[in-house]
Amino acid sequence: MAHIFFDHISTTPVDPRVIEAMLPYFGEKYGNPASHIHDLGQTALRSLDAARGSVARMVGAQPGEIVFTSGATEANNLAIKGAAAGSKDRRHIIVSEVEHFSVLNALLPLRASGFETTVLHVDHDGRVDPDDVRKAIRPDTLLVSVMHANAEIGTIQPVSEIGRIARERGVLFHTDATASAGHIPVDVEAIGADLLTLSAHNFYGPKGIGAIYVRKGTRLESMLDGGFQEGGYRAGTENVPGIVGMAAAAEIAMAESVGWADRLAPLGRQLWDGLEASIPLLHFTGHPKERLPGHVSFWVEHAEGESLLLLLNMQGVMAASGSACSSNLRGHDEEDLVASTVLKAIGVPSDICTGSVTFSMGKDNTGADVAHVLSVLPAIVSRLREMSPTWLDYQKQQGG
Amino acid sequence: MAHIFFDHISTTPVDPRVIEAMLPYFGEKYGNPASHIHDLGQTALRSLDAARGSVARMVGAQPGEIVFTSGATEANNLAIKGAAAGSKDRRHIIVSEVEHFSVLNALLPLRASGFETTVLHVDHDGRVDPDDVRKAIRPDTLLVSVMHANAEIGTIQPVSEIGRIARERGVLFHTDATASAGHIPVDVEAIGADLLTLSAHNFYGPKGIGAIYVRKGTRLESMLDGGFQEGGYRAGTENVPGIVGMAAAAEIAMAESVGWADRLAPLGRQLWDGLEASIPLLHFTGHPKERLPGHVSFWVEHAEGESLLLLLNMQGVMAASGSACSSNLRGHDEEDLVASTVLKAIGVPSDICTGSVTFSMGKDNTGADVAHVLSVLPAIVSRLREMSPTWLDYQKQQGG
Amino acid sequence: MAAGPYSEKVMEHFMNPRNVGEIENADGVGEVGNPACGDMMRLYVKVEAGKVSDAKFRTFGCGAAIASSSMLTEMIKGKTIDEARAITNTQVSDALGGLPEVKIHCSVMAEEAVKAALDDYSKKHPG
Amino acid sequence: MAAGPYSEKVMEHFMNPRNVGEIENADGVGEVGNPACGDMMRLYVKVEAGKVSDAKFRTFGCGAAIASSSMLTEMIKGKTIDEARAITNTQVSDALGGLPEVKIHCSVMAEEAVKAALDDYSKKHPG
Ligand SMILES: Cc1ncc(COP(=O)(O)O)c(C=O)c1O
Ligand SMILES: Cc1ncc(COP(=O)(O)O)c(C=O)c1O
Repeated sequence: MAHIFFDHISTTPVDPRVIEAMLPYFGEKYGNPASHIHDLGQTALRSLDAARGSVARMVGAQPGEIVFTSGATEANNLAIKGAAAGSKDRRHIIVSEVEHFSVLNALLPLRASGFETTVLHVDHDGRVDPDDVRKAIRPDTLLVSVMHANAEIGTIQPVSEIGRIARERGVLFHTDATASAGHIPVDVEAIGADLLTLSAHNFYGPKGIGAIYVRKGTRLESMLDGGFQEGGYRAGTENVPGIVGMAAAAEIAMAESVGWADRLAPLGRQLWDGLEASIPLLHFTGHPKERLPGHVSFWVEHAEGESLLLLLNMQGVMAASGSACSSNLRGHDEEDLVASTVLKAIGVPSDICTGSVTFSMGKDNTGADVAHVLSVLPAIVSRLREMSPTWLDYQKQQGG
Repeated sequence: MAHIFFDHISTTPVDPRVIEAMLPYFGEKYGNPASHIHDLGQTALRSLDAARGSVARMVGAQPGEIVFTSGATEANNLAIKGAAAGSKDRRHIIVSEVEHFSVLNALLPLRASGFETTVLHVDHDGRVDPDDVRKAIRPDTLLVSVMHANAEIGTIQPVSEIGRIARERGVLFHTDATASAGHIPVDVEAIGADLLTLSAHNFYGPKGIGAIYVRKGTRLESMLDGGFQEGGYRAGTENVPGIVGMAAAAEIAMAESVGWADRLAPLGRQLWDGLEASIPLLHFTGHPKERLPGHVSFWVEHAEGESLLLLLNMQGVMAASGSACSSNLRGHDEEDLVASTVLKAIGVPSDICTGSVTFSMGKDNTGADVAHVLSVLPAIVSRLREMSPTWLDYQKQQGG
Repeated sequence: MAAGPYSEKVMEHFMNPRNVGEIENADGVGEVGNPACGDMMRLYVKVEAGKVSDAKFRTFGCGAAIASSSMLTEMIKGKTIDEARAITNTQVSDALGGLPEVKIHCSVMAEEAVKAALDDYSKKHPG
Repeated sequence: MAAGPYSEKVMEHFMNPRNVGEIENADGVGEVGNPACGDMMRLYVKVEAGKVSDAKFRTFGCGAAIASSSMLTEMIKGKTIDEARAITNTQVSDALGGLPEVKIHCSVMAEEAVKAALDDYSKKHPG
């Protein structure tokens, strides 16, 4: 059977070169960098320094500005809560409505403790209007957080414009580059970011490791208190193999990601065109041009998203959906099934938005994968529609 | 040259069987458990469930009571801050003065927000008197946190007694089992713990992964907000390879750790006796009996700790020190050199406590390692003493 | 078979649903659910001699919704009206080898669909 | 050589410290530091014809303290009193190929030890 992974936005396979780089750090070079008085600790510490350099270079930062975390969720929480805890008087935060839950939900405890938040709307393509940021900034605004790229709909935000506005107004700018870093250029100077979130498992590195860029001089309180690690921003024994792996992934991305993007962008276009030609009542989501390469997202009328994914999986195609029904099969009750806030934000009608699909290609996908998906999806959609009472009604209506 | 790792308390090598268990989860079974709608995600989810079962079994808990974290520091922070955030009226916390910084420093923001804390003294052997816990409990006490075993001096605390007292008084009991789990029996029922901290890299598992046991029904607020992972206690894509590795390490420990302890306890005794016989003015720290197997800690007069470690390292022996000078060579100024709070707590005179050493053996150490250490350390101590003006004065004084 | 999030039985019914379609001039039709909630089921029944002689469905929904619909039609065929009415969501979900907690509502939808279809039958065939 | 936390030069002086010991009837002795602070240095100097003709030390302390002491004795030997007094901690640490930030105070201790020893010399040899 085919085995086509079109869900790179949820995670990516670790590159074999990354695995090779990490391996010695488990059983041989297993020292704790804090024990740098002896050889094993010293080796670990030096690897840590080197890795910090690689990750810094990936985003145009200084090594001392990179703080390793357990992943993007921690980095986003640290950016928001850490900046808030470090703030004296400014108690207003601006975010977009399409941020990841690790940004949106990090605001909840802050609101409870008196912070005010402005949640910016996005347009039909999922983009924030930089002018809205300008208008939302108040004298007491501490931070603007707008993501670089959205995982679900692929839209890239005008982060440089937003960064410039924040800078002009003396407001911190955080951008969540989880979905973009390693795939499209991410540069903290070009973006004008003071805080920037990175996640290794989203660019062929391991899970359980991420980083936050903290511009020198930015006030940020630690969330994890304890030992002396990570310049005081983040206590805890460093995940040395993970950090080494993240650095290896960063090096690979720096060398190769332009090539990946050059190949994936036309593949994405091919998939887009093929879907458009073969499936009626299909609606693409996200910005048509300003989007992640190889990322194609859409919803179809009269076919439910989870069913689409299950049938695709039976054909060896693994993809994601923003549909409610597939969101959290491990929850405890129906309330845990939350429809995508992103789809609502871009105005997909809620009574039919359940048929959403996100295809996200990775560096190892090929034109044959696209062809396979195009060969199976129309039949899958038809099959589900044939089963659906709403399709029947629609056709009768069309028939006159 | 010899290569003798006597610093297992700082970290341990990952067992080859653990590495083997983890490996497939990087490049092959790389799915995100949240994407459990397709095969790769489903495989990841099932592995996660199985791993949770193993870790739960290791400490006598139910799988649903295990929350994976990025390590012990996060688990300790979550225990303290999460319980505090979940508390309505109770705003008093009791800890011991020999807790790890990730417990002690987690109290700092709580104190700033109005919590009161009692820091219990320990006796000369580093033990908390359970009666002191009883006396310290107030009607508004929320939580008692006393570690299971201390890394620096090896002392095992009377946690079962403390747990019983906390239970009787309706107070939560947290114990940090970072240094003990996988080495001596840890059972949440026997201890009477409501919250218990675990760290994989301390028992031959990987760095970057730990867990907290949360007794069913315990009120604990999440620190990392975001997605639906870990029953709402801890958001963020799960570190699947790390979790699988931690589970493999737990399985190995369940099967073998009694054997390790049986072998290490007499090796530790051998080291202890040898040191006592060969080095004058050497003082052991920690409880002579109630201590981690294979853990020997001491301080010597007239020889500084960092120098001892450097010279040991030149002889292929890697160990740790609670000495100020070796605590944080990466700090920015002298103030970052903090002498061990533990040594102060047990009454080691501060003007000479700098010569402390912690030898912590692991499952792969042998009698030959002990013999080597005993063959090199006396000469190292003499060499440093010969260089020390204080030793000169001491000898003159003795000479009359 | 691929490792799905559902039991093998659910996947089997989802992949090969029984009795999909519609019954011309059905004796009763029941429609429950709402696409806005992610699923909607329309159940057609034929009643002969007080028994459900045929049943067909169309469902918009997730794997559990389609499998529950399929299983339900199998379960009610040949049953008396009272027996069919008495079918509970738990029986449907048990027959499917269990459903994830968050998907119990799909079996509830199936239970409600029978009742709706039989109510419709009663209304059309009073007495 | 093993990868230590220090430069090779520091480790070389730590492992093979020059001029350890004491000078009987030294012309000047300086003692600085305090074991409570982790390090203490005692420097002995012999002065002949206005120059430091010999220097020896004993130090209790970390690797950087011992290496700084050793390097210092090498640096002052043969220097005039004024030249020796003018030696700064930075010169000591530079000669060692640099010290970690938190260990700069060890080179300061060395600088202070010379001054103390030469002060002692001046006191004993007034005029
Ligand atoms: C008792 C104890 N608790 C917690 C920790 C913190 O562990 P980590 O740095 O792996 O987060 C340590 C580390 O040495 C420890 O000894
Ligand atoms: C844009 C964005 N930010 C943050 C996250 C959270 O990442 P993690 O779950 O790896 O912590 C995700 C995950 O999908 C994401 O898409």
